[in-house]
Amino acid sequence: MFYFLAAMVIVFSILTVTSRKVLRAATYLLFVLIATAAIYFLLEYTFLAAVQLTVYAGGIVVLIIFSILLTSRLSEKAPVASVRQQILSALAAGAGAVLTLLTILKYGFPQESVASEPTSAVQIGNALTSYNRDGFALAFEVISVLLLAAMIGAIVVARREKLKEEESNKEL
Amino acid sequence: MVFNDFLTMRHELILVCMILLVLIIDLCVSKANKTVMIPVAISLFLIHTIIGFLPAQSGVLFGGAYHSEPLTVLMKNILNIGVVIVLLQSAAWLQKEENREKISEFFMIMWATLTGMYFMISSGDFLMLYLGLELATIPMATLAAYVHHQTKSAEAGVKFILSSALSSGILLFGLSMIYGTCGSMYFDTIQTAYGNAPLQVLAFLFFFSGMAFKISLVPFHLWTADVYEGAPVNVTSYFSVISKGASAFILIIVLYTVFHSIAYLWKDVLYIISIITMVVGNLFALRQQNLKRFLAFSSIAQAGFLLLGLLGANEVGMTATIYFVLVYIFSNLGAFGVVSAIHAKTGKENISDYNGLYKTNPLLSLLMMLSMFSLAGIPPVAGFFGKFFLFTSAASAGYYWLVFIAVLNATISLYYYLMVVKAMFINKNDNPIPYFKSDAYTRVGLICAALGIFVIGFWSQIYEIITSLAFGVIK
Amino acid sequence: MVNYAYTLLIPLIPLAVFLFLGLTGHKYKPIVSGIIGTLGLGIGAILSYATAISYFFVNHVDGTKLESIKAFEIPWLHITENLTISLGSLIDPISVMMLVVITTVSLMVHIYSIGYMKGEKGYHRFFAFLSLFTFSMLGLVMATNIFQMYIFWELVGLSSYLLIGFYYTKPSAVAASKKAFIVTRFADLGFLIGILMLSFFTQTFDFQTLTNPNGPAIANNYGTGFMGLSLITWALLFIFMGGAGKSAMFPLHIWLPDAMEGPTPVSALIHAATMVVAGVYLVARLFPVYALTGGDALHVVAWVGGFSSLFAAVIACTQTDIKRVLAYSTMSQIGYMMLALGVSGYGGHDGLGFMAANFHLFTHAMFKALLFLGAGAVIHAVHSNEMGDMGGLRKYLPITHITFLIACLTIAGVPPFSGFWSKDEILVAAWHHDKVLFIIEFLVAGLTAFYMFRLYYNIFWNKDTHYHHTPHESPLVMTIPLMILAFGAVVSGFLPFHKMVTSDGMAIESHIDFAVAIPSVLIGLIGIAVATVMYRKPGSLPDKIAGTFKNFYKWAYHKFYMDEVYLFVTKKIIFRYISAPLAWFDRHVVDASMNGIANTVDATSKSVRGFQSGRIQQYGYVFVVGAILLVLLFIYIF
Amino acid sequence: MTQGIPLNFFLIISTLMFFIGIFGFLTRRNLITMLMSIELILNAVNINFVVFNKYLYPQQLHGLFFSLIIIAVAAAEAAVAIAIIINIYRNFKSIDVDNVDEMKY
Amino acid sequence: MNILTLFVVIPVLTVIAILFSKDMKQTRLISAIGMGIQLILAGILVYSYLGMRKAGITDEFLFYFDALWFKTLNIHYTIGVDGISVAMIALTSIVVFAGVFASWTVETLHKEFFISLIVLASGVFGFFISLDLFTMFLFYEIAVIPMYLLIGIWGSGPKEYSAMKLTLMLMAGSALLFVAILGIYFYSAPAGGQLTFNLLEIAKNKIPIEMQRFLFPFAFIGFGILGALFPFHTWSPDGHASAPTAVSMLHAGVLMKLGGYGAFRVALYLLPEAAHEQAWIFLILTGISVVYGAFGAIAQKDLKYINAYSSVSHCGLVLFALLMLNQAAMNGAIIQMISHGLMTALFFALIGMIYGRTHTRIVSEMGGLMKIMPFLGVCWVIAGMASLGLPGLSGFVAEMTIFIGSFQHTDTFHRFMTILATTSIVVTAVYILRVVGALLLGPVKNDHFLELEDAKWYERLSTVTLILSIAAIGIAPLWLSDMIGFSLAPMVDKINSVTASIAGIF
Repeated sequence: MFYFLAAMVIVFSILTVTSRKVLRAATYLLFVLIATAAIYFLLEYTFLAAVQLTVYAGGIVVLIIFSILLTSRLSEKAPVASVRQQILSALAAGAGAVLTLLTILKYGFPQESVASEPTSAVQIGNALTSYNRDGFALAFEVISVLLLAAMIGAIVVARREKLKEEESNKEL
Repeated sequence: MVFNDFLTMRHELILVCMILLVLIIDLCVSKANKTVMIPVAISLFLIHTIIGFLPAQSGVLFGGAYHSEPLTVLMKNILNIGVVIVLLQSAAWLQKEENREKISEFFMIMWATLTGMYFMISSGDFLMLYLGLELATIPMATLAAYVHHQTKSAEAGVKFILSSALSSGILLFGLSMIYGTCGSMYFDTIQTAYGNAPLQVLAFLFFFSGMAFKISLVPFHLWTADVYEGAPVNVTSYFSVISKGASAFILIIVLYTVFHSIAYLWKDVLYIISIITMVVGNLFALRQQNLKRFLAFSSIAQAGFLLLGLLGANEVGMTATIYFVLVYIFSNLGAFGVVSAIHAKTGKENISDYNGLYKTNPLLSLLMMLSMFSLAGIPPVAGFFGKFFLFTSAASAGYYWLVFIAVLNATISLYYYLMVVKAMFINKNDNPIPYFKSDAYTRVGLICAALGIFVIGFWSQIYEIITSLAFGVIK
Repeated sequence: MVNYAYTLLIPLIPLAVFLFLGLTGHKYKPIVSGIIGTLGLGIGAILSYATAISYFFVNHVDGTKLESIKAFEIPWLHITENLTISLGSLIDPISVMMLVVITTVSLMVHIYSIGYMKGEKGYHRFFAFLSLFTFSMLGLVMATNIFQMYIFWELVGLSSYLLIGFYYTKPSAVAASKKAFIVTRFADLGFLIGILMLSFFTQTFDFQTLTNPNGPAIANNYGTGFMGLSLITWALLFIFMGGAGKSAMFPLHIWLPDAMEGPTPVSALIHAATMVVAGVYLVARLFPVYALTGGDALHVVAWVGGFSSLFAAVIACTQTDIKRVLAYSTMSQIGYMMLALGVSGYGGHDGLGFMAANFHLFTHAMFKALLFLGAGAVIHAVHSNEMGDMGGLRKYLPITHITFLIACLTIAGVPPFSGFWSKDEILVAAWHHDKVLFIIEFLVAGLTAFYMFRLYYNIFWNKDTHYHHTPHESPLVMTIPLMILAFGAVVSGFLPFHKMVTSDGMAIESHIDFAVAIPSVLIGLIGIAVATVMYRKPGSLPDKIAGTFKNFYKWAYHKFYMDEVYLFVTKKIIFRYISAPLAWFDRHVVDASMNGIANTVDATSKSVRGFQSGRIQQYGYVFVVGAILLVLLFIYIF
Repeated sequence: MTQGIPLNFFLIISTLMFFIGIFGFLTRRNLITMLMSIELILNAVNINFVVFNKYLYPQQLHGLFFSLIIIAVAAAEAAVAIAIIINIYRNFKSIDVDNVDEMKY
Repeated sequence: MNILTLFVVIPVLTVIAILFSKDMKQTRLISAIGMGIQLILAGILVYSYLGMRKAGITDEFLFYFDALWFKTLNIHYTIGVDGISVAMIALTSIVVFAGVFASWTVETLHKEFFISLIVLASGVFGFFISLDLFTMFLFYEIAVIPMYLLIGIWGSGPKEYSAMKLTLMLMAGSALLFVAILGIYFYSAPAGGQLTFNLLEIAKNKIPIEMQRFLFPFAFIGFGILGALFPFHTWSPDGHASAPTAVSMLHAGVLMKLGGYGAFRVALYLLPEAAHEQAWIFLILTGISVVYGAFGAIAQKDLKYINAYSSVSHCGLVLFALLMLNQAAMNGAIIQMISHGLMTALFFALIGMIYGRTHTRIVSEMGGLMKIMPFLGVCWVIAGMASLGLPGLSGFVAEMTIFIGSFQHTDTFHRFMTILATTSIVVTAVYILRVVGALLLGPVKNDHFLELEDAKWYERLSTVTLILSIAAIGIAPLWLSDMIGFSLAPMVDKINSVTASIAGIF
């Protein structure tokens, strides 16, 4: 099962990156996101998988598709980068991948204690709101400020003089 | 949350309340007199700065996620002063008709980024650091693209957002590896657990490149020039003064506290990066004609000098760097104050437009000269003391050759700073910028900057305060 | 012991006069400055006579050693512990003798130039410079240490520069003064190096310590050899080079003929009596050191003296400008004195050369000054230097004619006049020392007689040129000095020099050595005869003789092209091949290297410009590559 | 469900995905596809965090929360990025990367 | 208020006063008064200094004043003065006073001109009185920047180029210096002791030898660049040629002495072993710069270039004598600094005045000025004779002390170099007389020179002050050489006591 998901992730991400048609690239991205959500299911992080599905797959990809529709005619192919640049960046990315993989594999991670019960939503809930050591209340507050600021910024930038159909603002 | 907990976190809390307050005021202010927002916002922020200076006891909140020492409070106060001056200088620009209705948004976004920086400075764990970083950068992109109908500003915005996205991606990868190797996001646990396994080195380097992007050190600096040139003048000054200053502060704290154990490593990294940054910063600055781009590259070169301070032993190094950042902030504010004043009146940005400025408005050109000298490190002004202490701290660690290269670079930098001075004083110009009286805000802003440049140098107490505070930080 | 402190006044009075005339002279009428100058000199002369009399006769017991008394000394500058430069006055046989010579000749020239310079512009400036010159010459003579002598040596150089360049509107005068100063300055360099070496080895400047035989200089350190000669000899040679420059000896003589550009009284004072003699005085002053530290230095002095006297005598025969002839005759007479010093030993009888040199110096000062002043009177009357447009002047200028004749006879060495006595002593000394030198000097004596009388006849006899306005006898104020000097030239022969000025202060008995005296008188008379035959009446004889050894005559006439050689050396080598390339080198290489650095920085910034290409992906690419490189560097290399 | 699958496999997948994202960022000529590759990068990092939390430190939920926050931030970032891209579209009439290089040198 | 701090305070007050002055006349007057007070103050200082010495006060530095500035790095504002710095302060005050009068007719932006001139002067005064390396470096840098403005705005000819070149090369020099000062600072205290910038404390303990070997080139070349060391002297001809009169007076007269003084105080006094070891390298360089400068001057056509090259040669002589490391030569070096300072100031003043009248500096275009301007002609001859080294003027005293002093050196290489240096007096004579001959004597070349008038009162005042001081040193040098010698002795003993063994290579 894992291997299938892993293969799916890798193949579709390569496709998103190399496909000529922009819309097709968006769909491949959708598949990648779903595959990652599946991996989370595999790791029993159901809550996270749900969030991933809704926010990422639902929200962001839709947003991207909207922007594609808004900005470029579907039919014409996206121009391909110059060959020289492709080779160079392929080389750089490849070298980086090899390098990091080497270092990661060389690093002996401590023993894997696998047998543990799946985390329940209750745990996540009170961890999210607790103020002490491992709690993330502060992070939670700051995220809200971030989203507010991002929203205001987006409106400022995207606003047209004549109030055309407003860009759909963010979910959540 | 007992009351004095509130007190320790007062900077962030007050600022968030002010953002919301401005949001509400903006609603009830009619479209016509939006400009009334400017005095309101500035006075609000003044109150905030004053409160910031009140003494407050340091403490650790949210179980380590947020810590505030006198040093972090000092840093925040320095940033506050910087922002006050930036706000004063941007008043003239904001009153222009094309961003008449966007005034309150400008304040809100700026203060949001400021809160982001506060959180980054006083973060106790990498999560808060990352969040602060994102809160500081994402709205900044919208600021860069503020004058959206202008192609340059739009381009600056997109360049900034995409490059920062990539850099935060790499930063996150580094953070994940740190988390993987140390098991926890909190600084105090990491500090003890951080060995020098190759993966940890890789993680640190990825993290460092993310941070280097913010301070625009050389390999990661390419976005700086275009974004600075594209963005409106006051946003650029906010960029180069506040955002760079804050990220420098953060780098100091993180390097000295979290990665204290692998100090030998990042000192070598800084050794190489500082040399490259100084050299490249100077080389590029030599040929610039546009003042904003010129100041961009000069700030890159200054960042190179900044790294030198970090090489010193921890207390000495920290103090020297913080002092240098303070001096850097004020000198840049002076320069940007003049540039924004002239830009607001005449829209001219090139050095050649500044020819013969001395004849028409002497005071402005004098301030510009002072800030240029302060950036170059010439004695009467604070820049000299800043550079001197920086190089003393580097020399204390025995990096004589580096100090020599740095001082040579300072001489090369003197060349292009003097080019500006030459333009203003020596070059003849048939239609120089006519004499103009800038409004109250800008004048106050310029005077504060000028005062800062002089006072910081001679008044030795400032350096003493920083030293005393610095000793408390490193556990 | 008589206190000679008042001798300090002798140089100070001319100094005061110089300052007074220099600063405020132009306010008064010209005649006033003339009188002040002469008065000052008069007092100086009286004082020096008094010192001479009291020193040589009044309180000097016959037979005892003439002590050298340090009359006055103040430290001027402390250099190292034992090397201090001090200023003072030293009373010593030769210095007193020189005092007398300088003051008398300078007085005569002052009186003479009141008349000669009447109507000249810058009259007061002339007298100011004259008293400056006298001050520096007196200072030089009375120096207690070698450094004080060097100080006044330079001042003498300066005043001769100012005086030669008096008519500063004439480019030739300017060039001549510049040449004089630079050549003497070059010689002073040698003098300075000599002083440095001397002071390094003997650790003292003071003459008294230097010259006393068993003092540090002479006693211990002429052993350390360096290229054959001992170091002390090298020092002495360098010092002699300084002296040779000032006294216009052979290699450094080129400035003397050009120095005639200055007014004639100046040449009379400087180029006859005082400055040129300074070299001789220097060697005389250091004579014990020269003599007792292995005679090679003296040997060089002798030969240089001999050669220059012969060389000058030959050229003098061919010159047409009367002042140039006198200049060369001075050079040859100085050569005589140098030779005399060269051949002399130290102490007792073989110190005869030293005594003879000083005696000749004394007499030469008298009659050469007379010759110059006479020539001045002639030029004043005829307004031209060339022999060609003179002739038959004996009718118009009787006094000048008689005094000129006396002077010619003295210089030719005719017995009753003083010239004979001093030249004879030199020939005797030369005879005892080195036969070859004797023969040279013998020849020179003849040549001297010949060219002097050639000059005499050309001016006063020869063809009676008619003058568009008849030359009138010069006024009394000019003729009186001529007469006094003529009297001096005659009488000074009989002064008992051998008792007064000797190498070691002890008197030596002197007698006429007939074996040498008679041939020298004979050669003199022959010289005169040949000159009368050729020049008594205008005729073609001289041109015919000149025709026989044609090119030699042309060479001699052009001063053996020495000037051209020097000009070539200075103009071509120093200017074109050293300083011009040096300046070019400085402008293009050293300067260019500095600009080069700036240009390379500029060029690199231009070339690296492309880096900032504006494309986001390029930025991203550099970002990623930078991160990877960092990782690579720090994991796998460090 | 998950025993038997070693930690390293996950890491390999996430690093590969990470570097594919970077490759995509560097080569794609369209601004929005660059945005997509950024999403890829962020997902890769998410996997990293989750996997580390699951395998190495199951007691506390740092990794989980971190990925949650990354998702939120990614959302905000995407929103702002698209707003700016639309602004670019309005100014440049095309969102091709190459004509966005008006400012250089 | 310590008399020494007055030296820095008075210029600042004058600058403030100038700010408020209305027209040119007032600015001139104020700056003249200011610098006049400065001159009187210098006189009082010299007088009281000699008085104290006579009264037998033997501690090295008088008027000692110490105020803490930066506690952490132990930087103090310590000032004190000994014989040498008193002489230098006197020189600076005279030259500045004359400089103010020489620039009496500056029209454009006159206020800014006098302000930057006085700031330059205050920088130099500060340098001479300070004993703390930090304050010394601070004042050194203050003195450099007004130069750029002065030459850039009021200069002539390729003024921007030469102003930029001058400033950059001097700043590069200060870069070298900076490293040296830091190096000395970090080795200034015995293990664990309190690090200090104070000159006296540093001199007390020995800086390790290999550190000295590393720092000495930095320190000496750093100061050498200002003192016109051979390869780094190229800024001096251009800088002086295009600088206005007062600036080149001040610069050649005083700033180049900063180099010599600093080299002695910092490089030789604090790093004695390295000084002994590396002396011979720099000896060759300075020897070249002496002869090179002199020959260079012969080939120049422009008056200012001639004087610039002659200052290169004279300042080279100063460094040359300093490297001899014996009492007499160093004494001569300092006298030479003073005498050359006065001479070059006089020369540049005269060149400025002549240029003001004939509007050309090319020697060949001018001639026969002696008749037209007798006063200036005579002053020119005096200045020429002084720089020639004529007895009775200061040039002679300095050069002779140097030559005799350096000839006393035991090792033959040094003596050979001295002889090489002495040849410079002949070459100097050549180019001085060439200029005097071409400029003053000879017939008047172009006739409209005829109606030029002679020096006005302020020009006479400035030249006379300089000539009087040159003559004073020339005629009675004893008071000066004793004053300097007295405070030089302890320093020289410290330098020589250290390494009797390494006396030189040969």
